[in-house]
Amino acid sequence: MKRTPEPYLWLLFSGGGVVAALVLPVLVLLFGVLMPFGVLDWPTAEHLRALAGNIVVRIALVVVVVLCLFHAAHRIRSTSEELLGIARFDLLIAVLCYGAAIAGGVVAVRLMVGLS
Amino acid sequence: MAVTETDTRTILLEVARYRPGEDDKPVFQEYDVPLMPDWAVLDGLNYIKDQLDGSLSFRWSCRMGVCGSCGMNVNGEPRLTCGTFLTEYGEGPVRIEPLKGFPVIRDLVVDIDDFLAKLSSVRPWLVREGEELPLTTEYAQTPAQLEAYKQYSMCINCLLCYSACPVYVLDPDFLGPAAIALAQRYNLDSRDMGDRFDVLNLDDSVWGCVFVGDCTRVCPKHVDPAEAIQRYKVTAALRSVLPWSRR
Amino acid sequence: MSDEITPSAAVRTTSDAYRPPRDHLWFARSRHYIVFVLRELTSVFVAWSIVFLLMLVGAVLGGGLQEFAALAARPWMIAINVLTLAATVFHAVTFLNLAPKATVVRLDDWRVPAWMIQGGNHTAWLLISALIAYFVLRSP
Amino acid sequence: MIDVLIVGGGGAGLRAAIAVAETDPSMKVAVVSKVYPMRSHTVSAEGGAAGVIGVGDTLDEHCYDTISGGDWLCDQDAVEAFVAEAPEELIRLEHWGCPWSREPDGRVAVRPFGGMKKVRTWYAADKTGFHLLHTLFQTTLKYQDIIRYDEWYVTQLIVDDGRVHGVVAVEIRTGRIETIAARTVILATGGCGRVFPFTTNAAIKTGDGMALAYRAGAPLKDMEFVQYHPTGLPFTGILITEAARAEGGWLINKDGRRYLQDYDLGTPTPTPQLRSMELGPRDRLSQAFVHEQHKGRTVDTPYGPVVYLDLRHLGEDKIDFRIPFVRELCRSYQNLDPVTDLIPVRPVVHYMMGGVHTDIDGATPVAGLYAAGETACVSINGANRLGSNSLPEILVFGRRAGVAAAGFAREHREAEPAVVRAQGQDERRRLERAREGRRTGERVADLREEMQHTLEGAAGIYRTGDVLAKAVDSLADLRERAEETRVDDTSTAFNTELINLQELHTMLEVAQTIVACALNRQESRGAHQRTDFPARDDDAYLAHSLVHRAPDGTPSVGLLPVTITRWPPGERVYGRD
Ligand SMILES: Cc1cc2nc3c(=O)[nH]c(=O)nc-3n(C[C@H](O)[C@H](O)[C@H](O)COP(=O)(O)OP(=O)(O)OC[C@H]3O[C@@H](n4cnc5c(N)ncnc54)[C@H](O)[C@@H]3O)c2cc1C
Ligand code: SF4
Ligand code: F3S
Ligand code: FES
Repeated sequence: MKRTPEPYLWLLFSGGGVVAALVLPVLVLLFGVLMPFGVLDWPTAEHLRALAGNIVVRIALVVVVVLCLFHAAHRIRSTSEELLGIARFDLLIAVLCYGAAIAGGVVAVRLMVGLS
Repeated sequence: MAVTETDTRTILLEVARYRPGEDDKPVFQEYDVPLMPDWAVLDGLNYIKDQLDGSLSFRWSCRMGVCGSCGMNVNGEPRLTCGTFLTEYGEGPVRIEPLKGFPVIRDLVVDIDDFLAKLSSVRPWLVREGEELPLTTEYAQTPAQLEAYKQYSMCINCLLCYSACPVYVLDPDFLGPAAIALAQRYNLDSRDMGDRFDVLNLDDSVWGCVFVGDCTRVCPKHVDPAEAIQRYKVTAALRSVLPWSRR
Repeated sequence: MSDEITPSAAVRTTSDAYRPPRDHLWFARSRHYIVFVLRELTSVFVAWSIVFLLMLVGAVLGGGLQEFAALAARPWMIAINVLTLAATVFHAVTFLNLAPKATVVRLDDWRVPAWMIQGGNHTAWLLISALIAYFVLRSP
Repeated sequence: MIDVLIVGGGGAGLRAAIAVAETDPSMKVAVVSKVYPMRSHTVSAEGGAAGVIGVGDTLDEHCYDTISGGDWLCDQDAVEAFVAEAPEELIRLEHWGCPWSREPDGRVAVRPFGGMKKVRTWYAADKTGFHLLHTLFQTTLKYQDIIRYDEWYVTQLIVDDGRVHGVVAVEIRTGRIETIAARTVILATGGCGRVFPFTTNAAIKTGDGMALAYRAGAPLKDMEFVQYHPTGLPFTGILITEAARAEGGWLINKDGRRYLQDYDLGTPTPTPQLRSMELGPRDRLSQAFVHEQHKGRTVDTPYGPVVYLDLRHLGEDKIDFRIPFVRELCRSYQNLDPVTDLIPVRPVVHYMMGGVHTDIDGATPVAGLYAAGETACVSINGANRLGSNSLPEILVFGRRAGVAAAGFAREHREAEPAVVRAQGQDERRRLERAREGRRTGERVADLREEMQHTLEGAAGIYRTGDVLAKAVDSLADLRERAEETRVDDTSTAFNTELINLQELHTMLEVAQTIVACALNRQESRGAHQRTDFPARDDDAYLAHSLVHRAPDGTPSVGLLPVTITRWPPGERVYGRD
C-alpha cells in the first residue's frame, strides 16, 4: 500500500486549527489591540515573567506555537498550490512551509528552555 | 410542447455550443424561448431542440430529478436543469453551459467516463466474508443502522459536486466528492465487511480535499459529500496513528 | 475499419472533446469561493500571531517589554493586529462551525445535531478566552 | 464474438448481466445502453417491490391478487414462477446491499399496495427503484468482465434464418456505427410510455426493444394494454407513488368527496383497507376519474382536469419518514407542500403490460433472442399490472433470461454467417444517409406530438372502434411523413437528433401495434375499455393478442390462448370481501 504522510500532517493541522481558534483571538485582542490602544494597561514585566515561569504555561506555549504553525503551514501550502496552480512544486513548497513551522517550534523551545 | 399563445413573454437563453471539428472552443448562441411559469430550464432547452434548432445536444431523461443526467451550469452554478425554473431568473438572460471540470463532447454534453472509473475504484458494493446467508433470510439491520449510511446512498451521480469542487476542476486526478461519499455509504453500512482504506487514504483521495464545501452546497440530494470526506479523514488519521483501530 | 465487426471490448474511440484551459481566476468566480479563500488566508495571520507572541515572550524573558510595547503601539502595527484579530476570529468561527462535519457523534441511534456540537465548541472558546484573560490581567 | 449481448442497462438488463457472470464466468457478456446504466428508467420507480415474506401471507394469495388484478389475462404458470422467485430475488438484492426500509427489529419492512390483499410490498422509502438500480449497477462493477457499451444506441437486430446474430449500434458520442456480433441477445429496453403525450415515463422510454424484435420477426403480445396510473402531477406527468395512498392518502373530487365509493370500490374508512377504495387497482381508479370528469366533478386546470390527493391528515412526520420523495417532488415541481396542501392529480400513462412475446425463460420465437423487463410480455401482468409487481418482475425474469441465454450460447458455438456483415453494412448506410441532414420536411418533434395525440385520442382510458380505425390511417400517414423529416444535425458527435429520429420510427411502429390490437379486441378487460363493447367476453377473448409485422410493414393481429393452471376466470371484486 502506498504510504502517505498526509494523515499525520492533517492531525497536526486540525489540532492547530482548534488551538488557534481557542487561544489566538483573545491573545491578539489583549496584546495586539487593547493594550497598544491603551484601553488596558500592560501588565508588569514581573507578572508576565512569573506567568511564563510556570511549567504548565511553558509547555502550553510550546504546544500552541508548534500546532498553530503547523496549521498555518499546512493551509498555506495547499492554498498557494490551488490559487497559484503550482501543485507540481508540492515537495518544495511542503519543505518550505513545514520547515518554517519546525523552525518556529525550535525557537519556541529554545526560548522556553533558555529560561530555566 | 407547442406554445400557442402569441403574446407570451419570452426569456433569452444563451446556450454554449461546441461542435467538434467546427468550433475550436465553445461559443454562445442565443435563443428566445417562452417564459412559462411551470417551465424548467430543461423545458426551455427542449423547446429550442423541438422548435428552433434540432442540432442542439444535451442529456436528459427522467425530468424528475432522479436520473442525474441533466446537470449543467446555469448562470455559473451547477444545477439539475429539470429542477431549475426559468422564472428564477426574472427577466433573464440565462446562460447555460456544460458542467465545469469535464471535457466537453458536444454543446452541453460532457465526458463523465472518468467518474465511472473512479466509482469502480472505490469498490462500491457490499463486501462480505465467510459464509453467505441463504436466500431465505436477510441480514438484520435496524433503522438506526440504516440511518447511519442512508444519506450517502442518495447520490444520483449527477456530478454537480465535481463541477463545484475547485480541487477537481484544477486536478482531475482527485477522486472527488461523490466517489468518496459512495465509498463511505458502504463503509458505514453495518452489513459491509470491506476495507477501502487503501483507496481512500491517498494524496489524491480524501487528502486532496481542502474542504471548500461547495460540493455539499450544490448537491441536489443532500448527500453532504464534504461531510463524508471529513469523516473519513478522521477515520484514516486515527487508523494511521492507532493501527489497530479499524473503523 | 468501420466495416469490421466490433471485436471485443467497448473500447472508447476518443472524440475531440474540448478541454477548457486552466482558469487562473477561479477563486474570484463565486462568492463561495471567495469566502473559502479568505478562510484559508486566515492562516497567514495565524502564523503572524505566533510570531508576535514569540516576540512578546522573548521581550518578557529578555527584559525588553517596554520596547515591545512601544513597537506594538506603532500605528501600522496596530493596523496589522486589528486585521489579525479579525482574521483569527473568522478562523475561530469557521473552524469551530465546521468541526461537526468531521465528528459525527452518535449516541445509540440518535445523532447529536450539528448545532449542539457547534454550541459546545463556541462555549469552550468563550471559557478559555476568559480564563486566559483572567490569568494575564489579574493583579499579582 | 460476444456470448450474451444485453440491450438495456436498467434493472432487467443488469440483473441478466449478473446472472450470466455468476452462472458461467467464462461467458463473454456485454451490456449496451443508450444511457449510462444508472440513468435507466428503473431509477424512477418509487413505491416498492412485492414479494411474499410476512407471516400470514402465502404464495397463492400473491398469485391470486396478480391474476385477478390482471383480469385473468395472465399466464398462470408464469405468475406462479414469478411469485415463487420474487422473495429470493428481493433478498438477494438485500445481500447485495440494497437499503430496504426496516422494522425496529432489523427485518425488512413491507407496506400495503394497490390491489394486494396482503401487506407484501418491500420498499426503500419512496425511492425503491433508485436504490434497486444503483445497488444492481454498483454490484455489476464487481464483475470486471462485464463489458459495457455506455451511450450506444442499438438500431437493428441482425437476424438470419430465424436466428439472431448480433446488433447494429451507434456510439452516440462519436457517431461510430458498429456491428456487434453475438451468439444471443437479450432485449431489456424498458417500456414505451413516450408514445403518449402525458406520461410518467422518461424520455428514453420509446419502445425501442419492442420495435427491434417486431421488425426482426418476433411477435409482440397484448399491446393494447396500456396502464394509466391514477395519480400524476398535471403538466409534468411526474408520478405521485401509490405508496402515498398506501400510507393513507385519499382521492377526493371537487366537492371533497372520496368519490371511489361511488364506483364499487368499497366504503371509505379512515385508515387504508387492503384491496379497497384508494387501494383498488389502477385501471379501475383511472376509469373512475373519467366518470367523475363526465359528471363535472373534477377541477379544471391549464393542464386538464384534476382531482385531489389529500395527504394532509397523515401529518408531517409520517410524510417525511415514509414518503419524503413525494414531498420533495411536490415542492420542487408543483410548488406546494402536501403537509398543508391538496395535490392535484390526473391519470397518466405509466406502464406497458404488453411487449415482446416470450416464454417463461424470456425466449422469443427467434432463436437466440430473449427479452425481459417491461419490454417483454411473459405474461404476468395480463390486462392490468398491479403496482409493485414490476420491479420483482425485472429481477426474476432478468435472471431467467440471463441463465437461459447463457445456456443457449454455450450450446451454439458456431461462427457467424457472412450475411451478418452485409446486414450491418446496409444498416450503416441507412444511418449515414439519415445523418446527411435535410433542410426540408417536418420536424421530428411535430410528428412525435401528432402521434402522441393520436394515441391519446384513440387508445386512452376508454376506446371505441371508429376512433381506433381512424387512428390506423393517421399512423400510416405519419409513418410515411416520418421518412421525410427535416434533420438539422449532421454532426457525428453526440447527434441526438439522429437518435430522436430513430426513436420516432420505433415509437410509430409500437403505436401501430397498440392501435391494431385495441381495434381487434372487441371486449373490455382491465386497462382495455371499449365503450362499444363494455363487457368482458371470455368466450372470444380470454386470449392474448399476438401481433406480427406483415411484409408490408403493417401489423397483423392474432390470438393466443391464456395458460390457466389453478384459477378459473372469475369476477374482479374490490372493497366488498
Ligand atoms: C415513475 C415510475 C414509477 C414506478 N414505480 C414502480 C414501483 O413502485 N414498483 C414497481 O414494481 N414498478 C414501478 N414502475 C415500473 C418499473 O419501474 C419499470 O417497469 C421497470 O423499472 C422497467 O425496467 P426495465 O429494466 O425493463 O427498463 P428500464 O429501466 O427502462 O431500462 C431500459 C434500458 O434500455 C436501454 N435502451 C432502451 N432502448 C435502447 C436502445 N435502442 N439501444 C440501447 N439501449 C437501449 C436504456 O438505456 C435503459 O438502460 C414505475 C415506473 C415509473 C415510470
Ligand atoms: S453527491 Fe450530490 S452532487 Fe455529487 S453526484 Fe451525488 S447527488 Fe450529485
Ligand atoms: S468542494 Fe471539494 S475540496 Fe472537498 S469539501 Fe468538497 S470535495
Ligand atoms: S432529467 Fe433526470 S435528473 Fe434531470
